[in-house]
Formats: sequence, C-alpha cells, structure tokens
Amino acid sequence: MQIKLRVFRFDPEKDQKPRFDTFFMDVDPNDRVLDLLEYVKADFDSSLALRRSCAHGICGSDAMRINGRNYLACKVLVKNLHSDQITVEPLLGLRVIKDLIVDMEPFFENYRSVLPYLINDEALPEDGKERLQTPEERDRFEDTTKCILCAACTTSCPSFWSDERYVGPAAIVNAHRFIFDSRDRAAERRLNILNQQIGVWRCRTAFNCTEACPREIHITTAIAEVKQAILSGKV
Amino acid sequence: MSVTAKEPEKIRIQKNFDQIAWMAMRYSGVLLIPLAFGHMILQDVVVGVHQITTDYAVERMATLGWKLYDIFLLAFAFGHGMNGVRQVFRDYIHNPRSFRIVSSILFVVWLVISVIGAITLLAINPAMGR
Amino acid sequence: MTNIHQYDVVVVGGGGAGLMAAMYASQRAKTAVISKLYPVRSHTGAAQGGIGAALGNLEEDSPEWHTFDTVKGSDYLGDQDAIEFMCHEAVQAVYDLEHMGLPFSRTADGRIAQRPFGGHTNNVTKKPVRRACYASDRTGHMILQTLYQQCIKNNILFYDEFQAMDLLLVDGKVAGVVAVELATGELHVFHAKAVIFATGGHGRIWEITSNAYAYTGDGCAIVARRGIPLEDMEFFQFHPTGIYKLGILITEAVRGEGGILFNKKGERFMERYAPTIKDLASRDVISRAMYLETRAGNDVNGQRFFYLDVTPETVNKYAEIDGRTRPDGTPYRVTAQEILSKIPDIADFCQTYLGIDPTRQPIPVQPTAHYAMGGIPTNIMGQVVIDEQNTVLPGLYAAGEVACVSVHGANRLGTNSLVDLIVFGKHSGIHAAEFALGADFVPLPADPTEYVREQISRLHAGSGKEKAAAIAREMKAEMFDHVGVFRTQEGLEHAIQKIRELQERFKDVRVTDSGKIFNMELLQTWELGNMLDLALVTAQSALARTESRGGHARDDYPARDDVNWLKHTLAWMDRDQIRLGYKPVVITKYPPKERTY
Amino acid sequence: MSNLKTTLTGYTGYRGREGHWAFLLHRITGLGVVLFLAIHILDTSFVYFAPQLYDEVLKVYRSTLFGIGEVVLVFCLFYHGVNGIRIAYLDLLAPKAWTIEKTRRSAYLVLVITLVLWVPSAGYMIYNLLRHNFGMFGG
Ligand SMILES: Cc1cc2nc3c(=O)[nH]c(=O)nc-3n(C[C@H](O)[C@H](O)[C@H](O)COP(=O)(O)OP(=O)(O)OC[C@H]3O[C@@H](n4cnc5c(N)ncnc54)[C@H](O)[C@@H]3O)c2cc1C
Ligand code: HEM
Ligand code: SF4
Ligand code: F3S
Ligand code: FES
Repeated sequence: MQIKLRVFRFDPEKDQKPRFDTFFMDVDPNDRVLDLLEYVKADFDSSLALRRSCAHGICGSDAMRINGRNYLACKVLVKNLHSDQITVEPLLGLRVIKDLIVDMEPFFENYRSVLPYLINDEALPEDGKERLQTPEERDRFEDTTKCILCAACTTSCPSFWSDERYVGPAAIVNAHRFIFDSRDRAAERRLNILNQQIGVWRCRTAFNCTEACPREIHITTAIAEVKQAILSGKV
Repeated sequence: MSVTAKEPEKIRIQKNFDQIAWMAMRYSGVLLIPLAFGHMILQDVVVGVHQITTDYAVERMATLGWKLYDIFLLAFAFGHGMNGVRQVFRDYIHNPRSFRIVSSILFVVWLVISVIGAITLLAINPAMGR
Repeated sequence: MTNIHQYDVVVVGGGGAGLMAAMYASQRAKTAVISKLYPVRSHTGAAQGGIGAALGNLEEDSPEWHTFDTVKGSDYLGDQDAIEFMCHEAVQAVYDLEHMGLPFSRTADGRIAQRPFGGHTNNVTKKPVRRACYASDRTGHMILQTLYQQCIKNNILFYDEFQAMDLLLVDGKVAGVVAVELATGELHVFHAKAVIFATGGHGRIWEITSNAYAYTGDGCAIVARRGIPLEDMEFFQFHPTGIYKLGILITEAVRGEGGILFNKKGERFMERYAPTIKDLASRDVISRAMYLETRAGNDVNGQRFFYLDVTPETVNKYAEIDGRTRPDGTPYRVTAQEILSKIPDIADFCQTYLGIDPTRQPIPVQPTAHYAMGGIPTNIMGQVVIDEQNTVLPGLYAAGEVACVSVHGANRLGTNSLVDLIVFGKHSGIHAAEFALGADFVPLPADPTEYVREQISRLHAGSGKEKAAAIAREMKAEMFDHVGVFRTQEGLEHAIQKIRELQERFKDVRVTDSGKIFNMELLQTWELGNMLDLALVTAQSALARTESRGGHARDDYPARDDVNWLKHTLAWMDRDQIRLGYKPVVITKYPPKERTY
Repeated sequence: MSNLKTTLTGYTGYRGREGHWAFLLHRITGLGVVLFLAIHILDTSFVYFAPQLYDEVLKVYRSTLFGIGEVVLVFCLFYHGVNGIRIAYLDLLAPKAWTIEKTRRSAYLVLVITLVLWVPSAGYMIYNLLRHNFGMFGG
C-alpha cells in the first residue's frame, strides 16, 4: 500500500528548529514502523538518527510517538495504525537530542531513585541453594518483572510532562517488582520514597501509561497496589 | 502454603500531607455527591435562578437544617476544590519557593472566602428578611 | 582534543557477560563498562528459554550428564576441559543469580523451576531431562535486568552509548581501547591494564536472523584488525524455529512444552531424522532436517517454511503417543491456558507479528541465523589466546558470545549460552582484576586515536558512488544463500568472491551526515565494514573445512571427518588476506562417537 | 517554561484514550467548578453583608449569558462528581480493577451517567431560560 510518512527531524548542529520530512513509499501492511524508518535510512536519507536494536519489542530502544501515541516502532505494524498517513515523533517530555533520539538520563535517574534491586542482608540458605519462594509468591510480582525500561509509559504520562521530577510509572513498576518480592527486605524504604511529593500521589490515573506499555504491564494496577501498601503499611 | 514463611513485614510509613490529602480528596468527594449534587439540582435546576430572590435565600439559609447542610457544603466543597487547585499548581510550578508562595496565597484565599461564607451562613437569621 | 580515562579494568559491552565481568572485576579493581547500547538494551535480554544447570530440582540430573550432552551437542569439537568446568560451575552460577534476585519460575515446593530443552538428556534413559532453569519465557531478560540492577546497587561505573572502535596494543600487551561517545562524536581513550571484550555476536551478516541490529561483530572485527585470530568462525548456528521471514525466535521451550514440527503433508518429519528425541533434537539437526525436507519439496507452499504446532490438541495427541509423563508419573496433558502461561511472550510475538494465536493455529517457522559458536579464542579464565599453542595475550579477555572458549564447539545446545555468559563472564572478571592488580599500565602509543580517525575519515572520503544499504542487502542475501544451513564448495567460492567485490565497492561508500552528535549513519557504516570482514572470515573458514560437523554442513562432504578435522580453525586477517591455522581439540573423558538423537 | 509547552502539547496533541480524556475533563471541570464556587460564596455573602446589592447579583444570574454558563456548570459538576466517584471507588475499593478494559468501560459509563443526569436538567433549565428571558412557552 502507498503511505505518506512524516518524520520529525532535528539536527542540533544545523537546525534552529525541528522540521518534518515527508516520504511517500510503497509498503506492506505487515511492515513494522521500524521497517519504514529503515527504508528511509536505506533509500531516502541515510542521516536519519534513531535508536533500535532487537527489532522485536524486547530491548526497549525504539519507543517513540507514532500518530500521536507512544509505541515501540518495532512492535506496531502499519496495518495496526489504520491510516495511510504515519507521523513519527520523538518521545514527549524528554529533551530531543537529534531526530528521534531523546535524552534518557532523567528517565534512568528516576528509575535508580527507587532502589530497583533486591535488598536482603539475611544469611543465605545454609546449603548454598536457592531461597525458596512459592509459585503464588512469585506470581505476586510476575507482571512487573516484564518491564524493559522503554520509557513509553513515563513519557505518555501527563504528570510527567508537567514535572519530570515525578518518578513516573516505569520507576513505580520497578519498585513494585521488589516491594512485592517475598525475598526482598526493603519494601519499607521504597514505600517511603514513593510516598514523597514526587512519588505515587502524583499519579492521576490518567492511564496513558498502561495503554502505551508494549509489555502490557498493568501499570496503573501496580501503582494502585503501591498506594494501598503505603496507606495500609502492608505488602 | 508459604515455604519462605515470611513474617508479615511491619512497615512504618512516614505520614505526610500528600498521602492525607489523597485520602481526603476521595472521602470528601464521596460526601460531596449528596451535598453538591443536592444543592445544585435543587437550586439550579428544580428551583432555578428565576425563582430565587433575596427573601428566598435568606429564608433558606436561616433554616437550621439548610444552615447545617450549607456549612458542610462550604467546608467540604471549597476545601476539596482549593486543595485540587493546589495540586494542579504543584504540577506546573517546580521552584519550591514559588510553590510555597503560591500555596500560601491559596491558603489565605481559601481561609478568607471560607470565613466570609461561614459568617454569612451563621449570621443570617429569619429577621433579616424584608 | 581527546579525553583520556584510566581504569584498571575496562569492560567493553554491557550484556550478560559484560555485566557479570564488571561485577566481579569491580570488587577488586577500578572498573568501567563501555557499551554502545544502554546495558539493558543488550541482546541477552532477548534470550527466552532458559539457562541450563543440573540442579536436579525436578528429577535426577548431574553436571556430568550436562557435560556429556554439551560435548555431544558440540559434535565433539568443544574443548572438554572447558565444558566440564562450565557445567560444574553452572550450578553455583544459577544459585548466585537467584541470590541476586533473579525471579525464576518456581516449582510447587518453592525451588527453581526447570524444563526440558533440545539436546539435554538423562544419560541413562536418553530421554529429555528438565535442566533449563527459567523465568517464564524471558530468562535472558531477567538475567540482564538482574545483573544491571546489581550493578546499580554496587555503583558500577558505566559509559553508556560509547562505541569501542579500536584496541590499543603496545608490544603485544594491552594498553586500552578507543571509543567514540555517541552523544558528542568525541573520541575517548580508555587507558587500561586489562580489557574484557563482551560485545556479543554477529548474526546480522545473514538475511534471516534472530539477532539484533547491534549484532555486527564489532568485538571480533576490532581484535582481528589488530592481528588476533578468530576461532571456528565457520560454525554459526541456525535456529530451526524463527518466525517465517522475520527471523524472530520461537524458543525451543515451545517444543519443550510439547510443540511439534510438521511439513506440508502434516507429517511429523523429525521422527525420521531423530527417532529418539524427535522434535527436541539439537538445533543443527533440525535445521538440517528442514533443509532436506525443503529439498524434497516438503516445505509448506514451496516457501521454505514449516509449521510449529503447540495447540493443546496436537500437544496432547503426541504426548500420548510418546508416552510423556509429568514428574509425578501422571500422563502429560496440557490446556491452552497452561501453554499460554508458560510462553506468554511467544504468544505475544505471534499475535503481534503474525496475527495468530499459537494455542489455536500453528506457527510458520524457518531456520534463522542465531548464534556464533566461533569468536575470539580464550581459555577458561577468559584470557585471549592468540595462536596454535594457546599463547596468552596479557591483559586481554573475552567472554560471552564474542568469545570462543570453546564450550560450544560446532553446535551450541540451547540454554548453554546463558551459562557461558555467567560462568565465563564471572571468571574473566575475577581474573582480569587479579591481573590488573599485579600489572602496571602499559604506556599509551603516541597517537592512540590515529587508527580510528583514519577509519572514520575514510568513511567520509568515499566517492559516494555506492550505497551502504545496497551493499548490506547483497551481503546478507549472499550469506544466507551460500553460507547458510547447507554449504558447498561452489557456493562458498561464489560467496567469497562476492564479498571481496562488496568490500571493494564499500570503499566507494560515503557517509552523508557530517555531524558529530549521534551520527548513527557513520557508526552503522563502520559496522557494515566489520560485518563484511567477518563474512569473509566465515566463508573462508567454511570453504577450508571439508566435512560436516554441527552447524557447519557441507553438501559435498556430508560426513564428519574426525581424522582430518577434529581441530579448531584459527583465522587471521592479514590485511586483505585470510590466513588459516588449526589447533587441537581438548578431549578428556569422551572420545568422539557418532552423534544420533 | 518548556514544561508548560510540553504539557500543553501532550494534553492536546497526545492521542491518549479514555483515561486521558477523563483526566483532562476531570481537571477542567474541577477547576471550573471551584472558580464558580469561590465567586458564588462571595456573592451569596452579599445577602448578609450588602443585601441591597444581592438584587443586582440576582440580575446577573438571570441574564442569558449566565444562564448558558449555568448549564455548562451543571455539566461540569455532574461529570466531575460522577468521575470522582469512579476514581474513588477504584482507588479505595477495587485497585485491581485498574485494567485496560475496565478503565475504558468505566470512563464511558461515567460519560453516559453524566449525560443521563445532565440532559434532562439542561433541558429544564433551558426551558426556564427561554420562558423567562425570551417570553417563550407563555412565559
Ligand atoms: C532471540 C534469542 C534467544 C536466545 N535464547 C537463548 C536461550 O534461551 N538460552 C541461551 O542460553 N541463550 C539464548 N540466546 C543466546 C544468548 O542470548 C546470547 O548469546 C547472549 O545473550 C550473548 O550475550 P553477551 O553478553 O555475549 O552479549 P550481549 O548481551 O549482546 O551484549 C553485547 C554488549 O556489547 C555491547 N557492544 C557491542 N559492540 C560494542 C562496541 N563496539 N562498543 C561498545 N559496546 C559494544 C552492546 O552494547 C551490548 O551491551 C538467545 C539469543 C537470541 C538472539
Ligand atoms: C461532587 C462530588 C465530587 C467528587 C466525587 C469529587 C472527587 C474528586 C476526586 C476523587 C479528586 C481527585 C482526583 C485525583 O487526584 O486524581 C478530585 C479532584 C478535584 N476536585 Fe473534586 N470531587 C467532587 C466535587 C468537587 C467540587 C464541588 C469541586 C469544586 C469546588 C471540585 C474540585 C476539584 C478539583 C479542582 C480537583 C483537582 C483536579 C486535578 O487534580 O486534576 N470537586 N475530585
Ligand atoms: S512499564 Fe512498560 S512502558 Fe513502562 S518502561 Fe516498562 S515496558 Fe516500557
Ligand atoms: S499515565 Fe500517569 S497519571 Fe498515573 S496512570 Fe499512568 S502514571
Ligand atoms: S528495537 Fe528493541 S524494542 Fe524495538
């Protein structure tokens, strides 16, 4: 099918202002949007800059705004967009460095602020083997282990747009993954961090995050569970 | 069955304003359904501004039942609303100093208007009707 | 102006191997990690099925059996001392991961869950054994995340989005690496006592591949240009079940859970090629079976693909025929629900890219380029060895897919790569730190960035007659057709000539973007140069090896030839010529036998 | 101030779904209602502080423009209240129900309930407005 692809362009070394480049191309409805961007690089303008690696939705490199909504470019097919006009823009709320590449540092900083790692200073089992955990205990945080830190959620969140100090859904998801892990012992510290001004209370349940998550994590549910844990003092 | 037999963790959370405000917004909201909806349906729809006169207003506010109703409405609706405004401002104003100034102003506005409203409600008595 | 940094140990690559190495190295030495991708974007995150370790949580198992399976899987080309070391270390390594927080799936009694995987057997009964420890179907993702999390916890120093482009050697000793900072285009010199390469593989050389765009073989190309040989490059694994056309991997675990392969006649063709373990035979065997089926005209629609069927009806039907049981002895029967819960990500890929539900419809699959068995030669400490006598190059280490220890020999068993990363990542880290503590910095050369600058300016100076994209396309197609699952002398010669021609044309490519900030075009063009080099090494090594073994299948030499070819290939890049040499395979307990499944 | 630009771009340009619109509407209607409420408390206080002026206030209230505004206000409060109940219910009683389907469906439900409440109210108010200000319906 014939489509019109509009791509956000900005070269900090040349351009004062961003612009859109338009490309007309013949594509297969089953093509990924990432494929289209690769066609642009191969056949039209090799200077287009974007991040990508795995090409199947697992590395989290290529989150971007496609027709106004956050997706992984490698996980959305042309036919899913139901349109022959496709507009590709960088994520909103992070500084654009070049073309579709944004500065991810604030995002990772928020991630690191919630202690996203297992903390348990108790002695290991004497036989040196695994700490035990029942399948039920494991299921409690299964969903939030899926996060690939693509930032599609955080950069779709109205609260983050207005204030990038808000830790954002991705950080909360990663805190959730440890708060509800029966092997972890630092839920209290994390909950106190998330109870701060820039923590969970900033979430207005706008739900863009959950809609955007390419891993289909129930983000808003996870945030709600964290809020409940803070209020009840129970995990 | 829990093979790790984890003690339910005793978690102490520092209470803070945001947490309390979050709860308060929800509980006051629920309360506001009868209060605010009732008031509005009655005054704006059923009675309508064209039927409302000073006498009507005085008479209504002078009745004890309505007086109480209105005081609750004033306290909850305006408190809820002004805290809402504060939260909205906090989204957009990031400088802590600026935000402190703004919330102080909001607090004063809230206080002054609430006091004016309260005085009106408390002071009105049937004798004031013309 | 260049920026010079000094560290005891510099790890190049932030995937499973790199992070593991960094964690252990940093315990004793001042360590930094440079990675062209954010570490969590590394390809380790794509690994699905599991990590093999003989924990024996569900049934009897032992590291001995794991060793034997790996030796056999390697088609006897793996070094048995290294394999034995790895398989024994695997057990502790998996417990270590668990202690670091890795959320393994669990058995009912709370232990790490394990599932069967291709080529892993009970050595006594010859039946598949549950050895692959897993976390749903995203084991690699969880390993990568867990290691990254621990690195954050331990304050490991990262240079994210720094791409290494050169290795500095002075008088045969390591002096450091040169890397470009993507965000600024500036060159940085990392002056180091020890350098660990953990840059992953090079599967992007082939057209249909499960590998990431980043898999361009930078590590191998960088060291090869500095005179270090590459080992066993002809052995590249083609995974039998990549999604048709896209190459996206459908993990073996799907067959572990009972999935069956069918040809166009609806026949379970693996029965003919591997009568004992059928659909769980090792990858090279199945890929080759598919090729033979294709040649016999049994591929679906004549389009070179087959069906992988995990619908509960099929799984249950064949589980009954095979008499498969659960650990408690009850017959193995599944529901759609159960299947979905075991392979949620695969179901998601099928839904997204094919629009099908794998519990209702079969998945169209074809062999896809998957894993480099070959790479930079190392010993079990991760030290790079540079000749037939295994002479160590002081200060240089390699681990992970980029390295060739060799534990995978001619064919890697599923789940063994993750084991490789963890075990050899760890030991190279430990050893590099140890080495660095006892060594001095080798003084940097006078102009450390000279070679990189020269390479870059050449890419800007081309005539512009040729397009990089076109060259890449032709290389991938050529490699897939002639240096793929099956090879012939004619095809390989054709490929070699073609690649040489492409290398010539590559000189006429010009990078249009002259900027410094995130000049992805420049770097990707440089990567194409790496791929062309490795394509040539692969084809040359393959042409020389006149036998069929593991991932290297020659149509014209269909038999394994232990008399002449039980040896590792070493390939040096001497300017434009490839020079080949050979070194013996280490055989300890398991003399070569015919390999049947 | 770049945040403000981002925010406005996002509010208006991001193609969020039901949850996004519900959030925006909730915020706008809440702010609208609180603005009105502040004025309303003050003007009502005229009853006590300056009864003579209250008649003037009532005149303004009865103007056509204000009448239309009032219809909008009623919508705002209905929407904000009903959606507020949705939020409070999910947050306090059913946090697990913050799922895609339930959020989408509940957001629509809120809109429907709001309309059910508002349309008859608005009809009646407009009827009154037309009757009193334009002498229709035998007013
Ligand atoms: C789809 C798929 C499924 C798989 N499933 C399994 C499985 O179930 N079990 C199993 O055992 N194995 C599996 N594998 C294989 C296994 O995942 C990989 O072999 C392994 O993850 C490689 O890890 P690594 O650490 O060597 O490299 P990677 O994790 O790829 O890391 C490479 C790192 O090097 C960096 N890098 C590369 N070049 C440069 C440069 N020039 N400068 C700086 N940094 C650089 C990259 O940024 C990256 O951080 C699978 C592979 C794929 C593709
Ligand atoms: C009728 C019943 C009402 C209910 C059930 C209700 C409920 C709520 C809830 C739950 C919130 C919090 C939203 C969040 O944090 O995500 C909220 C916010 C708010 N409410 Fe109400 N409310 C009601 C009436 C009112 C009234 C009468 C006013 C005005 C005086 C008002 C003004 C606001 C404002 C300004 C906000 C902040 C909006 C924002 O943060 O985006 N509400 N309301
Ligand atoms: S929660 Fe989902 S959208 Fe957010 S970073 Fe993780 S994977 Fe991406
Ligand atoms: S979009 Fe934002 S407001 Fe909450 S539900 Fe998601 S974090
Ligand atoms: S390229 Fe990896 S997620 Fe899209």
